[in-house]
Amino acid sequence: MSNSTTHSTGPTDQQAVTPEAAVAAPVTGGPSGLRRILRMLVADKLALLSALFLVIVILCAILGPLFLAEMASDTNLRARNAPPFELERGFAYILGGDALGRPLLARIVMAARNTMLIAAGAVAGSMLIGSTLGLIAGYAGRWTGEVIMRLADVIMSFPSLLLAVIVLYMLAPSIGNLVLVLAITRIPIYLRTTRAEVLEVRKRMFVQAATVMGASRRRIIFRHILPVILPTLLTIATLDFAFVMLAESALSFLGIGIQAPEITWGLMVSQGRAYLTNAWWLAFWPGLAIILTTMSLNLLSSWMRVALNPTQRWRLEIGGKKND
Amino acid sequence: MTDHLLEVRDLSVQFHTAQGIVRAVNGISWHLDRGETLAILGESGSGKSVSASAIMNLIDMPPGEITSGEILFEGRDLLKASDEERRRLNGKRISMIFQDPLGHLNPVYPVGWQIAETAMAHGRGKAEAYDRALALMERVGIPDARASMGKYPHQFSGGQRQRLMIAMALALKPDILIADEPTTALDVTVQAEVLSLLEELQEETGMGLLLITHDLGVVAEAADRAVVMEGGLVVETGTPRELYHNATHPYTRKLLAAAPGKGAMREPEDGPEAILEVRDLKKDYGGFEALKGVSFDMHAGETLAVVGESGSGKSTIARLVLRLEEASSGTARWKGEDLLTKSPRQMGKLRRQLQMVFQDPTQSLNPHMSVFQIISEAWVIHPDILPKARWPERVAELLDQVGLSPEHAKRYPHQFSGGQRQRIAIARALALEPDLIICDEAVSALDVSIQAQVIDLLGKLRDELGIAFLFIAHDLPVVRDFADRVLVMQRGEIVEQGSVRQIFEQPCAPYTQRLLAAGLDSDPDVQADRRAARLALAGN
Amino acid sequence: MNGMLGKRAISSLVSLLALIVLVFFLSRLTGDPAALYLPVDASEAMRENFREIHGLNDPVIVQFGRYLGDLVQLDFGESLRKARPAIDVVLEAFVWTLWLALITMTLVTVAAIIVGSVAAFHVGRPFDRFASVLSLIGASAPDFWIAIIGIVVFSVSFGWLPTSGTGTIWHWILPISVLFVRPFGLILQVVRGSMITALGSPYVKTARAKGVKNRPVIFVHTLRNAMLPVITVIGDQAAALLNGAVVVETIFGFPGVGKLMIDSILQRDFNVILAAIMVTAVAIFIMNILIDIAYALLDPRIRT
Amino acid sequence: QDAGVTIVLGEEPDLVEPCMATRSNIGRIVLGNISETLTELDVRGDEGLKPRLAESWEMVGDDTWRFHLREGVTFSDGSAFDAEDVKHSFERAQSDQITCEISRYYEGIEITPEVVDEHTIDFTTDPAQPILPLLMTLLTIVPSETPIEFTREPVGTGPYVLSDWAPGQSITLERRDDYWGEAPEVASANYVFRADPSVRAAMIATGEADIAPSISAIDATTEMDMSYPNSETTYLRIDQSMAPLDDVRVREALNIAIDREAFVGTILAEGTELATALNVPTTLGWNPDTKARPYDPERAAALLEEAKADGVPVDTEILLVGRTGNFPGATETFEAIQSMLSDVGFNIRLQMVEVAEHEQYYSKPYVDTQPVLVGAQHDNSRGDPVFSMYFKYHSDGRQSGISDAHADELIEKATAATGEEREALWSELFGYLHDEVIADVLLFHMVGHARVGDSVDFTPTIATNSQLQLAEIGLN
Ligand SMILES: Nc1ncnc2c1ncn2[C@@H]1O[C@H](COP(=O)(O)OP(=O)(O)OP(=O)(O)O)[C@@H](O)[C@H]1O
Ligand SMILES: Nc1ncnc2c1ncn2[C@@H]1O[C@H](COP(=O)(O)OP(=O)(O)OP(=O)(O)O)[C@@H](O)[C@H]1O
Ligand SMILES: [Mg+2]
Ligand SMILES: [Mg+2]
Repeated sequence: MSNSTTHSTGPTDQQAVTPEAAVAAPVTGGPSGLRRILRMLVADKLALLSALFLVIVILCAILGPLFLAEMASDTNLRARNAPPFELERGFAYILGGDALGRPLLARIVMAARNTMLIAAGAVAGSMLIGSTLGLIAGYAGRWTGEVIMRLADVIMSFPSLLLAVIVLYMLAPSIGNLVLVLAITRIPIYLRTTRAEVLEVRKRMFVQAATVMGASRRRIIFRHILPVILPTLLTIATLDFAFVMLAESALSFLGIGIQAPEITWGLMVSQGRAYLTNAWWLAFWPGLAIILTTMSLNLLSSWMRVALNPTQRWRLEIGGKKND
Repeated sequence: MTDHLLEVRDLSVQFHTAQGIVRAVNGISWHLDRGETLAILGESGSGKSVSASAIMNLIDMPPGEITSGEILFEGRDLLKASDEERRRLNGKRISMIFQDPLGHLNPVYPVGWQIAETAMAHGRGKAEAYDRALALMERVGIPDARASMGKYPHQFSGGQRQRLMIAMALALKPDILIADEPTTALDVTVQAEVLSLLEELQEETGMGLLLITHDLGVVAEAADRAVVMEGGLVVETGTPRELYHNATHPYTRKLLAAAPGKGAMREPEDGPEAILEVRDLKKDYGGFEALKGVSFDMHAGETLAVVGESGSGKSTIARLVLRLEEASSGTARWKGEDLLTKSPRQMGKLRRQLQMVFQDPTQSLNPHMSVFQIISEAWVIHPDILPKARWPERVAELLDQVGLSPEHAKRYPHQFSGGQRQRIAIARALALEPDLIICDEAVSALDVSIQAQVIDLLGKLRDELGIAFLFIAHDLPVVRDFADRVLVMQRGEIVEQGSVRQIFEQPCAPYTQRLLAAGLDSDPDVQADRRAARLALAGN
Repeated sequence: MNGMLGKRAISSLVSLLALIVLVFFLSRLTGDPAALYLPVDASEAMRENFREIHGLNDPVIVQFGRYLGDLVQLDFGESLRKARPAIDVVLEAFVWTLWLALITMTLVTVAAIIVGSVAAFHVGRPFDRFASVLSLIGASAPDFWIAIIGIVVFSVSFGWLPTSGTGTIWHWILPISVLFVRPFGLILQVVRGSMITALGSPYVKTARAKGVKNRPVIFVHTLRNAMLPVITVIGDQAAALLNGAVVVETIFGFPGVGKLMIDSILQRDFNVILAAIMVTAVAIFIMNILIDIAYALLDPRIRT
Repeated sequence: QDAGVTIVLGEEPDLVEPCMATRSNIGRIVLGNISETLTELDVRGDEGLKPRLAESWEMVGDDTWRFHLREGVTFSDGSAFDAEDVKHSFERAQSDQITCEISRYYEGIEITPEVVDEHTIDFTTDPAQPILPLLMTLLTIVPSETPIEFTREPVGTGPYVLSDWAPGQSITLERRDDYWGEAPEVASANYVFRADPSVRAAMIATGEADIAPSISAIDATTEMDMSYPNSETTYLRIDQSMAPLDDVRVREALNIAIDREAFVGTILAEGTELATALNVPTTLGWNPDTKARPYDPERAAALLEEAKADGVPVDTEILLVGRTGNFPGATETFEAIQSMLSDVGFNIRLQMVEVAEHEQYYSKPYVDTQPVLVGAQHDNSRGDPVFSMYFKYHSDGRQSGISDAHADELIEKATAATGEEREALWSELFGYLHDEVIADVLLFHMVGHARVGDSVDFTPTIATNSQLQLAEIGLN
């Protein structure tokens, strides 16, 4: 309350002249564009931290392989399963060494690229295809909708592992093919979520209003329906990030996914599995990287959900003033 | 002093927005006594609904903030009471009828349950609550009340929803009823019934009624005292009679002067051929015939008013013609082509010529879009209308024309008052420069001064650009001022149609006669006489 | 409604057929089961004999015709490896999976909805933050971590629960707890998000104006409006469980369909793969029909 | 009841079919418990081949072996054991209506069983089969009534009978009262299946199970844990038909570029031995004169240089194929090998694959687009190299990387020989392959780890990989 001007000033001259403007006239000017987004980000400390973390991850993904490739693949059996937090082997070993004595920190940084490529590729791919199909199924005619939904049923009951075996057996295990497999298996969730929401949202009055204005289907779908559904899709997508990374790990474990000497966090987790009870750090750090990434994405998507929603945005805009 | 039932002292409310702080209410004070009706009149957006919400503890805080004041209920300051205490008062001791019924009814529950819930929330048995709900629905004139209890909000007409809200608020016979524009969507006959229902309740229980309205006739008919608000301030108080005859504040005077129904009636010119010919239009909702074969013509540049009973199918006509729903049978020829058989693609091309202002403005505005985006969407869809560089200018112009200010362009729909939203919807329809605008209760939420301004604007557009209006309204004085011809509807049928003069001066159908007789006059004296006569009639 | 169900059943049958065709032909592109079934030092003659016995030498299309022919007589073929009718093997396992899925999803649904709704109501407050972060950790942690840590802590250290296996009710606790974590996190997040939006709706104000208590405002008025995406995600997670909870089954020695499916796929035991897919597909189809019915029940506006 | 043990295995057998007992998960349950064989290889002492259902055997004629069967033996279904049963068991295993795995050991030999009398049976072979009694350690005997299809209710002469099989959950064996031999101490055995080695270990720790025959070396840290040679040999099979692997210097370089000692006690368990042959030292003819080549990266690099100077394309990319989960630490092992080989100048690409794909590289026809090293394991605990040599080193062997006339000849001769001659021939072959041909990159003889609970007394042996006789378990 501290910063509000006192109420006792009563009506000003201006208000008397143009009463309408008086109520509406902003007392302070609002910033716009990027500044405003940043300010909203700063208003949510957790989201800010998340964003910073993700920036670091992305930097690792871009730069890691350039600088650390050597270090991350140099075996050194003397540092085998070196415990974490010991600095005598150098900073790279701060998180410990793996079963071949390679510094875990370097490997995690190194693995960020593959991991992000796979996870982002699979999640973005499935979300894009899934929600597009869902929009079509929800908005198009009965027949198209029915066909798409049954297709979703088929994908949903097609075991992802079988798909992986088929694709990776016939097309060799590469990152691209892995992304393909993971993306296909995740399509139904986006498809079904989108369609269900479209069925409801398309009945809303503002959609009808847009129809009356002559808006094309595409416009109605993307401008009016999608923004309502997007937050939910984003929530699912961010959690799917974790799912995809772990699914990839499971495939590696079964011998069908990405395999050494390539590295991903998932692969590191699956390799560390055998050592869980003796050298926990082998699986722990890459697992933690997965958790932190997912969590950051999710907190950021929570933030976005608020920032994108005009009726919620005040939570961020008045930020520090009053929070609950 | 403290024996006022409800007293508001020096109440101020403000909202934080991206553009800064909006002061919605600036230190208002008034009081309400037992059995009394206090009308709050005022400009659209002057803080009437916000102050009512403050009483009900319904302002979202933040972004809202009550910066000063007291709300004394039976001497206790509600602002200091705990949430639980206030919850216990809400619905039972203090009730509210919301301005925008569609949004305020829960879309996924049957209305019967929603009405009964008020009683159940305060510890009444289920059977009792449902009985009461049924009785109330009958009282507010919902047809086939028993069956309607199981229906959902979207299956009712605008006016019916409003009556459902009223029933919900009355369920527990509260001590205070806050009615925010309770009759905006009601035709005058139903409006009269509702007002007399409220009056009966007042007599029976001593209920204090806070009546927020812009309808001077309603004030004249029902209010004991009135408060006039402007720009978040109370500018004048007094009895309706005092205000009507000796208003001192310039705004009050402006308001009274703007009361409709006094101008000259328009004479329809014969000549231009029909642009819209509706023939034998029917609509069937699972056995219920909402439209039973409606036929009429519209000419270019003409205003055809549709008046009639609430629930008689007025909005349905609009929805069918615009293909928001499919007609059961019939034709609607637009410039010779049947709209009802067009493919969505063909229809898309025609849409630019036919626009609509929806009855529920709130729901028809996309909550994710700013006002600027909402209005300029027309030009995004039809890029040939206006080059992008001119959009800001034109948005500002349109906002100005409907009585809003250009700064509003940055705000989002939920940050506006009911009347303001309605004006945004009007501005959006105008942005397209269509040939026909269907206005479904398009000015019903506006105070008379703004209403006059908007009607003026529409009239000018009609005269200059030859835009035709299908003007669905229940407000007879406005219809009288604005329309060329009038259709009168009842129970899905057109009972009478003719020129304004003919309808207003020589009504033939009994329903039309009743409708006209139930009309309210903004002069409290005139209204008092009519009322006396009516009571005398009832007494016999 | 009956008409709709009928139509849906037929179109689901078509999907099932498509699924069978797809799986049948695609899976046969993934290598020769004889090579996997027989030891590496088995001779070509033995392999040939194996293929002959199991009809793998015929053209694939002939094999498919024979399979369909048997299928209409409800004969799902024999498991290559187990020398038993494939459907018996699958049904045995599926019962376990079904129970596991049912119990887990019931618990998850109830818990996620309650916690998610309450978190949405207190958005930004400590409860919300706590619930979110905790559930997110759960949802993104590798499930074998949770499983192994569970065993180490509750079985080995405290000796409260059996490490693994089946038999008593205690044997179910660890597997269910491990399965619980991920869907709980996911559904909780979806509930929370959806509820935050719904709680801002005007009808919530109406309810409060009526004096409805917080609990029914959340769980009656708002929740139902927020349920559409939630139900979809519940369905997705349930489908994942019906397809088998591989890690849990592997670690806890739970005889469900997930491990069976993996083993059959890795060993190219085609008949078991097909039977397992059909059984789970039918379950998933039925579930999806129920979900679509639930949509209509929840939201009257979708009904038409 | 009280004398029951619970044994936790890594996977549930698909079948409990006696004629499939060479599969280790079946063998551990069936061999010596439900079903018995005519002869048995002593793995605890050094008695060599011991009688079991056959009391004695001898050669009658050049190509005929005669077995004298034990009398008074009954099957668990009550029927008496006689020569007809042996004949039927053999024919059943050979039948082309089912795919019995043990039949592969009789491949390429014409064997005709002939019942002499109730307790005597002759096996006539073409060509002569000097190790037929050894082969008889594999033939599980079933009653003559057993149909020629896979059974789920195995009947045998062993001390135990299968009493319950809850698919996916457990298999229970119950001690028989009418067993011909000494009654074992353990009254019943309950087999349960857990795929995760650490769970198996935990189950012993919590007392839920008594014996876990194979746990991970990483978990083998307590007093309950015992290591045993598990008869598996890890090696890299070289396909010598492709350059540069056709050059012996390159093959030698491969062998000395790997610091095998560095693996032992780190990635691989303590007790792992460096291999100089595909077979373990206890095998007949194993050659003590072959010595593991010492780690010498400089020399390896020099050899490569030398070969390069002679125009050998040593820079060609060589594909190293490993199988995930082949043994604990497989991936790490292959990664380390790759890195060691790269260090001396090889151009190695590592690819880890699953079983089905591995099989494509492992067996003929080989990939011919690129030189390939296939990492694999071979297991032969049967005491005679014949079970290995033809497949792995004969020109026609399905997994042979070499095509060498001398090796072919030695293999053929040794297979037909008996006694010391046989031993000498094998020995020569081992030496020839290792020292001259440098047929493959031999790595390790592996060890397995078992965890045994306090309540039982059991010591694992080299045979524990393929069988687990309950009679050898004592109770504390
Ligand atoms: N959430 C909000 N954020 C910002 N401004 C708001 C918000 N809610 C209302 N306002 C502003 O407060 C003022 C008062 O609104 P209120 O709804 O009380 O008007 P009203 O008098 O009821 O008008 P009407 O007759 O049109 O309904 C308006 O100018 C409106 O724009
Ligand atoms: N979706 C629906 N399902 C069933 N009945 C409906 C539906 N929509 C409208 N109705 C019914 O059709 C009738 C006509 O509705 P309509 O909205 O056209 O009334 P109206 O004339 O616009 O009334 P008002 O002035 O109250 O808005 C009403 O009785 C209403 O109950
Ligand atoms: Mg208002
Ligand atoms: Mg209407």
